[in-house]
Amino acid sequence: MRKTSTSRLPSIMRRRFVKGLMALPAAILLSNMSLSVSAAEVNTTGLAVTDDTVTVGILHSLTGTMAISETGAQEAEKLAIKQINDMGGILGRQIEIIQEDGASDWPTFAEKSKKLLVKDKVAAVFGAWTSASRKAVLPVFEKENGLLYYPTFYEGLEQSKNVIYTGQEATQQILDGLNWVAKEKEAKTFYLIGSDYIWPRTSMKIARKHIENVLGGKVVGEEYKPLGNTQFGSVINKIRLKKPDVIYAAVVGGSNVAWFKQLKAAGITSKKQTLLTISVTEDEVLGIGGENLEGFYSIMKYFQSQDNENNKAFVKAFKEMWGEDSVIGDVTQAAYLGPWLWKAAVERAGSFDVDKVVAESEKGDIELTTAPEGYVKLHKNHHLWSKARVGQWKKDGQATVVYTSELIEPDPFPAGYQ
Amino acid sequence: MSFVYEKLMGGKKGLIGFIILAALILVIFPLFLDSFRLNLVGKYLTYAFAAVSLVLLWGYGGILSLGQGIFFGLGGYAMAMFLKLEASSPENTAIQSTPGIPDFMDWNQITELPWFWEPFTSFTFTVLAVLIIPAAFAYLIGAAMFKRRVGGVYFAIITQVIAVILTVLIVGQQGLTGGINGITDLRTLNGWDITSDSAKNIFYFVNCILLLAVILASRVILTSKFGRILLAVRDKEDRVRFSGYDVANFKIFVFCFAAMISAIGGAMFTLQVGFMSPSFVGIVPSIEMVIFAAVGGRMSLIGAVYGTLLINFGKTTFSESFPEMWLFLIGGLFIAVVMLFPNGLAGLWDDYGHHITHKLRFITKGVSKLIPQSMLRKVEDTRS
Amino acid sequence: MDGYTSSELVSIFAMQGFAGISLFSVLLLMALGLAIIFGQMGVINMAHGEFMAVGAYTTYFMATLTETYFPAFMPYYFVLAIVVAFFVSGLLGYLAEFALIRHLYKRPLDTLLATWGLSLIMQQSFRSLFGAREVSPTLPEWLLGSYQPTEMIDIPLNGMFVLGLTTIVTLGVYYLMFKSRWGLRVRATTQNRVMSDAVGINTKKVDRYTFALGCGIAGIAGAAFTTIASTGPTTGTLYIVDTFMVVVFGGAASLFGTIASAFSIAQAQSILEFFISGSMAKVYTLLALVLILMFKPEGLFASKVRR
Amino acid sequence: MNMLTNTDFTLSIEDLTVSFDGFKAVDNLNFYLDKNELHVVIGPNGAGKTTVLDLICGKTKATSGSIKFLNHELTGLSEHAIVRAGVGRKFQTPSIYENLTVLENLEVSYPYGRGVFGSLMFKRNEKVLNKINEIAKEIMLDHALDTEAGLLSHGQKQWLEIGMLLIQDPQLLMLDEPVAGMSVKEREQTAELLNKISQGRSVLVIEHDMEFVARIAHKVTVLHQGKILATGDMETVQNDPKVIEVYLGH
Repeated sequence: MRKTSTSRLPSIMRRRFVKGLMALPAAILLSNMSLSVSAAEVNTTGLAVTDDTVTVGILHSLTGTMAISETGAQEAEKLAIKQINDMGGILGRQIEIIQEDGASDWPTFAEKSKKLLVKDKVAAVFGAWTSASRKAVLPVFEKENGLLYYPTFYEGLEQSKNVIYTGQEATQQILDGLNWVAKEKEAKTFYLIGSDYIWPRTSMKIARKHIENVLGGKVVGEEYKPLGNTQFGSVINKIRLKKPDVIYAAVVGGSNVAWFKQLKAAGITSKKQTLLTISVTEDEVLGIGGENLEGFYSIMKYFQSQDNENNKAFVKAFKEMWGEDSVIGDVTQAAYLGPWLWKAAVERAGSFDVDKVVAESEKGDIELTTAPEGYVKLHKNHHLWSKARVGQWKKDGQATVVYTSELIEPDPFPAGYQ
Repeated sequence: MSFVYEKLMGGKKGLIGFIILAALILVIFPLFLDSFRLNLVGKYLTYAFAAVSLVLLWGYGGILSLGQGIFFGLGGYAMAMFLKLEASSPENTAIQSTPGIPDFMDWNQITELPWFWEPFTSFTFTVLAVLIIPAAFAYLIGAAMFKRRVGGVYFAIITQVIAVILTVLIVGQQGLTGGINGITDLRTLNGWDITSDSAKNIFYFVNCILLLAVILASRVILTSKFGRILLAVRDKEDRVRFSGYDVANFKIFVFCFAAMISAIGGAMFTLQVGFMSPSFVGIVPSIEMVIFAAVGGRMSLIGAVYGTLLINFGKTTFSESFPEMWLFLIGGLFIAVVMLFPNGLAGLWDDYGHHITHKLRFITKGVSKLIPQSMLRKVEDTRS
Repeated sequence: MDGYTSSELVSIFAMQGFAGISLFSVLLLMALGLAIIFGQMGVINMAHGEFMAVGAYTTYFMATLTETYFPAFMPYYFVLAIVVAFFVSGLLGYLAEFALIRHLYKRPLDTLLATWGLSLIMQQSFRSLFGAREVSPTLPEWLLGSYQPTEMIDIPLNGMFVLGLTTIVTLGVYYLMFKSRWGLRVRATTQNRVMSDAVGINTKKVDRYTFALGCGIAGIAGAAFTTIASTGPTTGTLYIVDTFMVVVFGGAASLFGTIASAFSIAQAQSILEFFISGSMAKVYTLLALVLILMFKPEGLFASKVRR
Repeated sequence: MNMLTNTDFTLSIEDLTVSFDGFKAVDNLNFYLDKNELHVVIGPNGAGKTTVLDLICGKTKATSGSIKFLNHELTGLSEHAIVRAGVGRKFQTPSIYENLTVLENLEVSYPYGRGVFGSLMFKRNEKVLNKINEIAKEIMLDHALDTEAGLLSHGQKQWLEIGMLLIQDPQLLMLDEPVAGMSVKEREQTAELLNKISQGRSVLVIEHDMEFVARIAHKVTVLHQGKILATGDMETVQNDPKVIEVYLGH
């Protein structure tokens, strides 16, 4: 299905940014890009490529519980595709989008990804968000030899020929942030809390090993709450009893809001307590409310407030397309990279064939100098070299970047952390 | 012969309905659908097992279970455990810290295969487990509830809570169960590649035949004295009790049987889709199964299959074209079925169907005379 | 628990006690509306969670409105929002009763299915109106933070507010259902519809207002809930099972039962959570409830009735 | 007190009490029923008549006391076990399966194939059909075997329910207001039916209609506030001053 706008704000507010949509800059056609290569040459495997179009799929949840998180990602993907099209497309072809709704339901993700690959023959798919949805579509992509650009920071322990991971794997995100807090806040004791599923558990496992083996600190508590849980009273009391230097949190979804509201209500604020989270981006802040987060820290690779030219242009374009009120979080930015990385690989391969595109990607030297987060490079192992950043939240829902690491090599199977 | 005719087929009307269904799923779908759509239909038909089980349980027995997902899930998980162990051979998992165990266990620092996984290395055990574990679990629940005369609304709510408990347990114990991701990446069955198109086609037909067999078995039960007692229990439980029947035993039996049917569906799901996840165990899928049965007609075994197909086709089509409309539509449909057509599709068929069959017979006769065979084949080509 | 001073332990004990009470007031507030609808009317309202969400969204809407047009009114809007939430949810409940429920009083299991359909429609309406993202109203300052009676004890203000609100609503329901003339009519109608008709009670009107009242209280619960968690289109489904458990466990028709049941479930869960992980605490609590219900199917406080 | 433990009474109820939240619906009741006796229990509303039947057939559990049927203790047995022991009970409002035919109603009540697997294997053979026909004739419904029970008249429904009990050939038959809602003619036919079926078994009837009681009763017991007020033949009871007081005083 094709969708031009998403309804994520009350309709009273929506009217305002329809105007923005109209004012989109006219298409800038770079004629030198339109090489006249016939479809048969750039596509030997029967993908949906014509002489002037190429079709890709976008597969995110538009409905269900995950729609909240996945909205930004699919908006960013559409923005990138629009910008690429305005520049003349890829190999002279305009990108057309078929969007499917994963409906926050893993089997539906599998079904829809199969439809995109088998029926629509899309050249690439940008999508999936949760680990579970990625795990569900992975066998389909491997079986049908598709190509998936997956935007979320995730637990690692995976490397598929058919997936390019544009978010950070766990060690990239976690280790530098922990080093920073140990050094900067002289933290020795940590309390780990997360939602109960694979990503928080794996992240906590890595964090614990790093804290105990590298930093010489101590984990004084580790706790997992069911997804959707909204009662944190008892955990907060446990934390109070253990008095950790740092609360290290990976709570997701609706629970996240409850967790921070209740922390604040229990009088645990940044004045008394250091809190470092790996699950809060600007998107989440919108629901949690800046006042409940003020002074706490997030580790991400991207923050909307990052001060560089790439990012300023990106934020401006995003707001023009999706409204002045929209916010951009880490995953949204990572999703934005997907189409660009694909474009780079396809142009170097001179073909849309998945095998050729993957082969180019695996050379390990595709770089994006225009990424909003700064410079990124695609590693042989299908992940991105990227920096880790620590941001401190302000009341207005934006973060101040207080620390930026060096470029970190992605390592989905980290030795010593398994 | 008359036994077969009356008991299995339910007389002339039942026979016709059964033959139409069999022809539809065994002949027409495979002829007219490409392998992607056929595999989708195969997936839907696994839900039909649960819908058929609800016809027995709810339509005839008056026992509304909002926990058929429990049994669908148990059957599916049993099969998934077997397939996962096969997929986790030491060679395939050499990259792990402990090779030879499923990947999610390795991620959760489990270094040894848990005891309850051990027997699932045997295919025979797995097939038995698919049938017996859900039935035994249903027996436990049923014995505890029906002997204490928990029924109606309370039973519905308690089964729902059990579904929640099981979901939280599966999600929470991810080292043992694969957590919210479920058990994924299942590839072979006794060395046979189940992801290939030929395997999927074979599973499709196995699935159809099992479904038809389940419908026949259910008919045998419903046409026996057991079936009449079941109806009697639904309408006047006290009277049955005062006719000297231990009502609880009848309810337990039908609950166990329904659990077993649902579990077959779950196992077939795992085989055809290649994974199993807790999202089939919880409240939402369980209630959806009730929708399937209700739309098909809660008193019609065959209607349940049509209800399942209709809703799922609708869901797929609508979510491709108007995802926003889908929930409005399904919600509205649900209300309409309850308020206006309590007997669902089967009821509509009974009211208006005879005219249609009559006309249809006339038309097909005419059409087959008019159109040469080659043209029929052409129609088929353009479809795929 | 060595290594902790006794005053630390005392304050943790106090705060843990309050955590339990706070959970209790939340559960009770959620369950009160359902206790009326399910307990008194016998209607299984699966859309109860969505009526709560209506209350929460109303509060969010009021907050946005106030913030934009009357910023000076921010400290006070919340109280008004609760009242509006009550009437909006109540009005929707009134309409739902008129359109759906009244046709199904004789088929309780079918009310379950029809209201499930209703809940799907309501969820999609939320999504169309407010978007898929979870929202949170900006709360007035006086609801944020904690009250510190001693150096070490923090009592959450929002928890105290919900507790107070729950007390008021519970007393209101008690008065309305058991002390007022109207409550008498409700109880008469639920016990013997035909007879009530015969003695001149307008049973249709009673049904409609009772259902509306239950939904209205759900709306209040939803409004109160915004102080604790966020609101999304599917928020309602998160709470529906817990809510039903409270009502069923308490013995459907008994207000005192509902209170006792909310209290025991809340305390059990909150204490268990202190000692074991969250997921398993939930499993054990629910399992215990199911087991107890098997031995006492009519719930904790159902009165023996001569049938 | 246990003097009468072994008797030749069909039913002996001793010291039976049941209380609902402190309210004693049946209070220390002693009651005996002879073989082949047709005994009618009368009493004002709320006297506890139906509760006594509920207690005998196991629907309500006694607080204390004993109920013996042919010297077997019934308290503590489940309903179906009591039925299988030979006690049949008709409810106040006709309780039949309205969606089944008369034949199926009788067949479901036929006392074989009562277990789960028995019922799955049950065959509708000659013997079963003969018995059904016999009973149907007795209850005057032999012309309506294939009629759906819901379509019967009120009186016929009452008879059908009696037939469903008769097919089990119980030693004790308990009927709760068998002629309520019947026409005069149906009452006469029912009285005849009761007289016929009381041969060879004991029958316990609850009834309000005094005229009807007078026609059928061998013995009458008056129940008031859970206690026995008087027992004896119709005439004795009618002239009992306590009974007159209860009936007229209200």
